[in-house]
Amino acid sequence: MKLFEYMAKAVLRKHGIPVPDGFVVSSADQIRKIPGPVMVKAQVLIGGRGKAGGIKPAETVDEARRVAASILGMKIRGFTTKEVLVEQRLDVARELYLGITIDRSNRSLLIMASPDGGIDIESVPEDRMLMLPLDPLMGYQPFVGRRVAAFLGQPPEQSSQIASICHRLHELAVYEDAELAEINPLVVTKDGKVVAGDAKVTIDSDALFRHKEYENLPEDLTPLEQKAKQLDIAFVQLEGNIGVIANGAGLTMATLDSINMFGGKAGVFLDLGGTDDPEKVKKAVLLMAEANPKVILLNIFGGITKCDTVAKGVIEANLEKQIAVPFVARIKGVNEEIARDMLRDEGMIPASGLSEAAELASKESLR
Amino acid sequence: MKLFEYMAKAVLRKHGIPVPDGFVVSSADQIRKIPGPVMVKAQVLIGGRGKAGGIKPAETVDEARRVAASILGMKIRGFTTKEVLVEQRLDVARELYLGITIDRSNRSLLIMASPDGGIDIESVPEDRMLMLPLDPLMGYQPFVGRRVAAFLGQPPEQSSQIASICHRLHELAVYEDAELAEINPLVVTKDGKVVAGDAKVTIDSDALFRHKEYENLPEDLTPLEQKAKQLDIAFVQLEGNIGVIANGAGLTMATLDSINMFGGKAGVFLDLGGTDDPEKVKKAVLLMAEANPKVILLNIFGGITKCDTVAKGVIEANLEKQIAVPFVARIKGVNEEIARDMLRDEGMIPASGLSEAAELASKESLR
Amino acid sequence: MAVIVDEKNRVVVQGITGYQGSYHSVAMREFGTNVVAGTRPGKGGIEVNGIPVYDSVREAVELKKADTSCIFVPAPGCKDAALEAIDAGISTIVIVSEHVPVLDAIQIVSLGSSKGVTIIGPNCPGLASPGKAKVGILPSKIFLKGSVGVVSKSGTLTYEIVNALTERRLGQSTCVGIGGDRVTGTSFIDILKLFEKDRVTKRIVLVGEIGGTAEEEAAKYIRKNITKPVVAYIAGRTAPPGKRMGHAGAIIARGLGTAESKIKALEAANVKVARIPTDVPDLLDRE
Amino acid sequence: MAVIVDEKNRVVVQGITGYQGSYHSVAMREFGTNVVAGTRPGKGGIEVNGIPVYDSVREAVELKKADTSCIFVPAPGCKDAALEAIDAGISTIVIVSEHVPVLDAIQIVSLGSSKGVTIIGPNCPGLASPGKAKVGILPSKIFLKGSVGVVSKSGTLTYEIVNALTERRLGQSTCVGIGGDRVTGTSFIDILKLFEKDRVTKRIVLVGEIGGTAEEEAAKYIRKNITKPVVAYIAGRTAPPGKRMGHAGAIIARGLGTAESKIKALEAANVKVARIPTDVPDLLDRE
Repeated sequence: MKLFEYMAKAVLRKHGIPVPDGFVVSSADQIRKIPGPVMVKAQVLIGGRGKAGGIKPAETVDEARRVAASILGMKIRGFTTKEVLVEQRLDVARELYLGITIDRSNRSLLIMASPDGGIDIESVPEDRMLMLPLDPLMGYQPFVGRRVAAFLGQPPEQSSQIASICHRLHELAVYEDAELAEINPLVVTKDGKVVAGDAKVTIDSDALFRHKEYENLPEDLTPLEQKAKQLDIAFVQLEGNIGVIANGAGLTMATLDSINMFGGKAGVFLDLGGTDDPEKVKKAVLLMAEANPKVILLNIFGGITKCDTVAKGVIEANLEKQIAVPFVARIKGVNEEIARDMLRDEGMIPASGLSEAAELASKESLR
Repeated sequence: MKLFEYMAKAVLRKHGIPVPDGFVVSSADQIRKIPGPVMVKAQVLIGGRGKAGGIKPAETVDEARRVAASILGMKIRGFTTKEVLVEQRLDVARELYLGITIDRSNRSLLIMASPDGGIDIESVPEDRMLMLPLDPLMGYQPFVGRRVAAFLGQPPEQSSQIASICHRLHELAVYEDAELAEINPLVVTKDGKVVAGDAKVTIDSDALFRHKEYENLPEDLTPLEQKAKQLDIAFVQLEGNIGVIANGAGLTMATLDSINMFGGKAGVFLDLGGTDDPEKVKKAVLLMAEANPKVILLNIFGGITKCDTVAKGVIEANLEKQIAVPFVARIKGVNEEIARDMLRDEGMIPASGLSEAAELASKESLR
Repeated sequence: MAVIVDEKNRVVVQGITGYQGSYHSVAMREFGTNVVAGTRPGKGGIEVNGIPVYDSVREAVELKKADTSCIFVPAPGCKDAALEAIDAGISTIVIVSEHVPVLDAIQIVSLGSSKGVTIIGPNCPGLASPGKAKVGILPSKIFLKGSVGVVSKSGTLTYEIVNALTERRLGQSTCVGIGGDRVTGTSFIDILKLFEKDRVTKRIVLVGEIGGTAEEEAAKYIRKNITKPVVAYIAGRTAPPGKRMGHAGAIIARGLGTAESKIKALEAANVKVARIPTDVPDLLDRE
Repeated sequence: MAVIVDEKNRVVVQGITGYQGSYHSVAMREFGTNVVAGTRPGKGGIEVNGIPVYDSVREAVELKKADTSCIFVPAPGCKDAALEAIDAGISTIVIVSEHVPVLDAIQIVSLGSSKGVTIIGPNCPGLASPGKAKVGILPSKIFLKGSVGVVSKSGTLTYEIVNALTERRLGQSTCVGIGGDRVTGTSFIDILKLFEKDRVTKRIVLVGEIGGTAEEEAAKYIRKNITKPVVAYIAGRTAPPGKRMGHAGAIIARGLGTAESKIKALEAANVKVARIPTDVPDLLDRE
């Protein structure tokens, strides 16, 4: 789960990484005094805030209040600004980049560093970006920090600050189960301090069981997304009008691909994970009904459970909340014939294969 | 460096291992109140305190004071009792053993556990002692604690306490650089608690650079031992009358072996480590002079330094503090002939080989 | 000798007393797998479906000569379970458990590889060699003995494709679900290497997904080292860009990771890429 | 091919700017060792005795193809230095540094062994093959080229014995000081194995000390696997019982670790054991 900038910076501070002084407010009048010239920064979980006008300077308390009032409530790429961070403005001499994340290919943590920090970090040429996978058995060792600092090419005094920040960033990733911890820019100030100008931290949601402190953090979820999250169902809103329910990420994506082949367009999709638990299917159907798609396509590949049992769950959901839109259902596995008959009797459109189901749903959606 | 019991228990407590309530005093009148029935335990860095009368029960404050007064100042196997630990008496149901130390052969930490804790732990038969080397790359994992607890065969409630203590004992060893951390007995009380009855903790003296907190702990050293320690010279007091100075543990022991072959007996010996630094040799000679041996035998195998330079250091020491006893000197390496002549001129007895030196020193010592 | 496991492997099921562990230990046995033991700390001494349960993997190894483990232990205990198996000398570990923290997966995988242990998963359906053995949760009914090797990141999508193959009488030699988590013990390349060597396997199906660069790396490997025909399907051509991708993801990926990039790389390696899963048997038939 | 190192090894000296590092890098070079680089973080770019100094081992590997390291870095930085060398792909590491914390040694040694890196030491004099190369601090003058392999836990005592051999014209093939610390990367057995295989080595001298059970383990190994004659000396017959030994030590040792136990084990393996160092050449002459 992504942390807001101010939370990410609190985590950095907890691990001894210098961040600017600052505080977060949800209304302009909460600003009482400021630590000199400040930046007022919209707290939204999306990039491009600066370009969207979500980051502005202020010199006085009054100005800070005015600026904060103008940013609070602002919509930035679909996200509403509910809080702003009021933060000491840094006297920037240089902007560097430092991050740590998961390296899938090397199956390890990966430290990334560049002397060219700032907004265009994604387009930095490869030779200006150090990508340093950490041997998991060795963990972080001082020589890693020395190497990173050498790559960033700062004078000795800043190099030792950088090596120390690098060490602490690794510690942060390990202790907080951060799958991403990124400092961009890592600012060298005119008086020679190295400070985190902005920070992105994403906590591995699979590790929340050992990080209760992150469990109830605010997330920018719609009511339906919230419900899906509680049911441990992946919920994604797309452009189309076919509501897709499937079990397993791969099968869900394959269902979208198949719909697309037949000219349909998926809207909301729900991925139950690899399960064919009838209760979970039922809840997903009820949830989907709330999302108001034009057609619903259910694609369940049965593993443990028998198809008729899964079909029974679907029918129960339909009883609980009459589903008025066409409902194409494909349930694969043991007793699939029985399931198909049950669904047909209920006025649903049974399909036996994935292609057939996709074709039927697409047709219905294009009517 | 060995910690006194009360310090060892403080370290255990710091890492979350239950220990009895208690306090340490250096005079009986410091005892103001006691937590119910207590044991009064001599704080000396040697085993066999109980048999020597250094551990006694007390029921009241008055009795505790009387007992403490009788133990304070007591000589136990050569060590004077300067402090006593006054500690809540445990209601013992069972005595177990749990320890962690270095496993030389496996090059790892080693957990040791036995259901037969108590004073005779060294004679527990092998099949009653679990010896569990920990894979250094894997570190401690919960399955280790389960295995230890299973071996100790206690009911589930105690087993989970034991597994947790095992975990914390490993943490202690790693965080404190303990080369030995031993709980004997690990007491199961009549009300089902698992508590450290006694504890031995030895901190790896090579790791003190990262444990400043242990640097100035009281150690039971004589003034000469203290001086040797400051010079980073190993000082050992033996029964004989030949004072041996050599460089390197192996060479020092070989020198003792050689002396023994020729009928001599080593007294104090000083091991300079693998160095032939003339300044260190000089200081060792001065130190040895203070120890009053009947004969001094110097055996230096030169690596970096030239023999005449080392000889010069010896002669300077002799000038500084006239050494009245026979001084057999063997310095091996470059320019050894020159060194020999220098030493002879100074009235010392030069030797060219180890055997010759040992023979000469032994003869002198037997006069 | 099948790929990775066959009927001679002696399997211990870690977490056998749970619903999944209990159900699948029977399903595996019925498939032909030699399930010799289960574990559940504190439950040693009982039996589950006639399979003896021990407190520790070590006992299963010492008393039942287990050499392979299938882990159903929930995520919080999964690292402990896997390291216990490695420590006990198990040589092949299939981790079915899902939602394993990625740093735990990194530790499991790196320790396993330093000890020469084969680790499949986490969050994987396991593997099956029809007529020999399966270790994991793949539905037994979908398989047909044959000569197609299937390797996949996915769970249910794998079943979908294997099922489609079976309906077309395209039997399978071995099907390996390597798991879709970001860090897994076994990669496409590891399995491709085994399929290339395996005398039973004649053709290969590779099922990938958008995200990461494993498919691109596999394509590069196929081009250089695989002589057997390969058909692929990449799920997610029409999926929205992944939500996980921040700056760091984009820096690492540098344009890789999309369906287009993967399909292009595979086609450059002479791999036929299906547009939808049901095309896979058609393409394979033409090879 | 000598044992472990010869004149072809390309040595980087870690901590070359210190007194020891500087002195011994020249001494090694004069002995015939191919010293290609030194390191000292922050001092990259300078030269020490004509040897280029880099900030990191990685640079020494990349620019000078170093494959062997000799570490003089003081104990607090020794673990970092050794792991840096392992990470940079160095395949043989000699750690001269003394007073390395035992937990650091454990980590260095276990990581090294998981990566197939040969680690000698810590707290060791290193090794020398007269006429070929030496890596470490053994005094060059004491050696004579020949066919006696020497392996020892000790530093100066090794010099004493090698010197005694040389005085009797008993030249050495290779002399390895494995270090006397409780945890070292290379054991007696590792070196005995190499001596047995080495065609130059005809006879072996083993120098042990009281404490630990390495000599007993070596004796067991010699009995089963070594065909070449072995002469041993165990220092400490008359030494007082070690101060380190508490209960735990006694439990582990179970009667082993004393001079008597070691001598008995070695004699049972048909090894002649000298009473004092100067007896070693005599016993060897009789073999």
